[in-house]
Amino acid sequence: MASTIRVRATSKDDITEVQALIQHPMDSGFVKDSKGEIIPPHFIQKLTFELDGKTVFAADWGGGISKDPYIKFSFKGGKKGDELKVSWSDNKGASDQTTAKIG
Amino acid sequence: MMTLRAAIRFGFSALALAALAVSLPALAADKIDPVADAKAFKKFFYEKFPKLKPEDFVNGPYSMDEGLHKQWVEKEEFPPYEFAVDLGKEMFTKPFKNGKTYEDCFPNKGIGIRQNYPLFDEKQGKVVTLELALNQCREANGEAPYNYVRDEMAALTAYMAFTSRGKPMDIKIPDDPRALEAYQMGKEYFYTRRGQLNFACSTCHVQSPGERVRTEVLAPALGIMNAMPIYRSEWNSMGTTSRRFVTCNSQTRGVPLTPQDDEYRNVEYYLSYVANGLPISGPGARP
Amino acid sequence: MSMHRIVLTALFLLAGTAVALAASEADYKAAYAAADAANKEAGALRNQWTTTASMLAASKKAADAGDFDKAVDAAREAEELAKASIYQAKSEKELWKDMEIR
Amino acid sequence: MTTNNHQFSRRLILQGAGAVALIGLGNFGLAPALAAANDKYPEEAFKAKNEADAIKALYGKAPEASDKVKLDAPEIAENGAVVPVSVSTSLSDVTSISFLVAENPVALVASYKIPAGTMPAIANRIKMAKTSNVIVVVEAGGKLYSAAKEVKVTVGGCGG
Repeated sequence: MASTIRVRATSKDDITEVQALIQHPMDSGFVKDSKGEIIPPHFIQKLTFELDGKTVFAADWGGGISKDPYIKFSFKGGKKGDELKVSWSDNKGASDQTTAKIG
Repeated sequence: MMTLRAAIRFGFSALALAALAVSLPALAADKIDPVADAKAFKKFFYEKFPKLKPEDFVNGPYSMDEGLHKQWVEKEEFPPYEFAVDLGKEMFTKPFKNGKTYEDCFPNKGIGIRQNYPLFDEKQGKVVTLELALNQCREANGEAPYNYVRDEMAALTAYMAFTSRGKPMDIKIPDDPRALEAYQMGKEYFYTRRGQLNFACSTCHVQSPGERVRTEVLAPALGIMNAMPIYRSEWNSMGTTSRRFVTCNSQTRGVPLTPQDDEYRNVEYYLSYVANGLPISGPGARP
Repeated sequence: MSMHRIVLTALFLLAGTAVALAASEADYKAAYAAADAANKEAGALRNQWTTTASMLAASKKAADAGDFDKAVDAAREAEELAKASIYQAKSEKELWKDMEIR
Repeated sequence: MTTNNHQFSRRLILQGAGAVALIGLGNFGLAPALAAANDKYPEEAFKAKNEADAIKALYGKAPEASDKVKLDAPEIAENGAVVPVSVSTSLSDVTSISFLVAENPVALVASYKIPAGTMPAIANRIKMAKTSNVIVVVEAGGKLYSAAKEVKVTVGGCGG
């Protein structure tokens, strides 16, 4: 199965810009389905980005983040070819992880 | 291109003359002239929105409203339809049970051909849209057809549109009276008011593009097909051309027809033809 | 006016209204059939309205609950909506041309 | 979008590279990535109904408004389900940034940790139930700073 995580990381002038898109329903627990029943909460709670074992970015998310969440940030360091590790876990205990080469 | 259009016009003039000879009171207004239609259609929109470049129209409401445009640019940084494009690409080359793939059903293996759809298939005697062609491909290879309004169909068309990005829409009307009739029926459908709200497609997408109806900024009819399929924030998912037509009908309190009925295929034919020359921008993202 | 006559008149009035209001299952069936036929005609013209369908459903629901007055009212409204959609479809056969960009 | 065709294709290729790099996953467990002492998910803050309670649950104090916090959000959201919101700040020693929507059923949307070396600038997409203030709180040098902007929502993204 294809990864749920898409990452674009590019390095320029010692700054690495990271963008990620994750496939996830991000159900808040406040939305009803077509039958009028509440769709139970199902959302990513933790998202981390690591380079060489060091966390460069960490998110705590609630159900208020949009479906298929998007995030963009930058950090100092990181060279072309370095591997960025990305992982998430949700409130139901599911998780996914991937690595992306910095371009 | 020019010669083709000239040929259409020529073929048609001959046909119209023949019609005149048979029924004397045929009015000039009743003559079917796609070339003149497309010219008038574009002129109307270019004059209504003098600041827009022709290629802006294919980005719909995002070209009409500055605040929306900014949100769109931000979304396009990592567009919500990207998962659909990836899925479509994967599906496109994955063999059916008989070992064949979608590639075997299309010219150039299906790459960069979206701008030629819908086309008038003279063998079938009807307009064939990309969605219909995909399901015909499935059925010819012993696979069950997909639901027309979402998911797999949206992913396949998203991928095919993606491979055609930037290519000018290139819809042909062959010298066949049935093709002209289909075009004309599509035009009639587009301008016909229906549903309890008494709205035609044109009520929203010709008379009021750029304005808000309730909460939505309406897209211009010109180039509206070039962006299909679309990821709509309102739907929280991808939708096909079929889905767009069906929801338009229900919003005017009309009972939608069945996806890919004659009327829907014909109106897609008409709307795509009058947008000839404008680039394919699909898959698109829409509010 | 004697008491006797007043009572009689009142009884007559009551009976009159009762007759006018109480629709039977047969009334409902007739009204529903008429509405359904009109809606089918609109369907042949490819122009049904969602509101007609809702009224037909409401009529059936009321009838199933034994409320034939309500069922007949809804069926008549459905028929009116269906007829309006037929009128719309027929008149638009020519009227659409006024909308065309030329 | 028609203008950056090349760029988009290149991006797709980049993802391909990311997928190939998956092979090196063996020694990458999920738990160590989340193990740092201060990495506990702030359950309580994500239960708070209003922004003040959420901020208190998260930080134990209240922020002061600062024009050094630049919040970028649309005047009118195209749809409450997807509202692009971003923040940047000229404050130094930023350690965390949080986004809140006052009128959402749960006010806190996201809280980000900013390790040393990471820029205090984030873009994300959030849901908004209705027209509301979007509030961003920046923790810098142990102090809290905030900025807010009203975003009009005509189509809600939280159950409407």
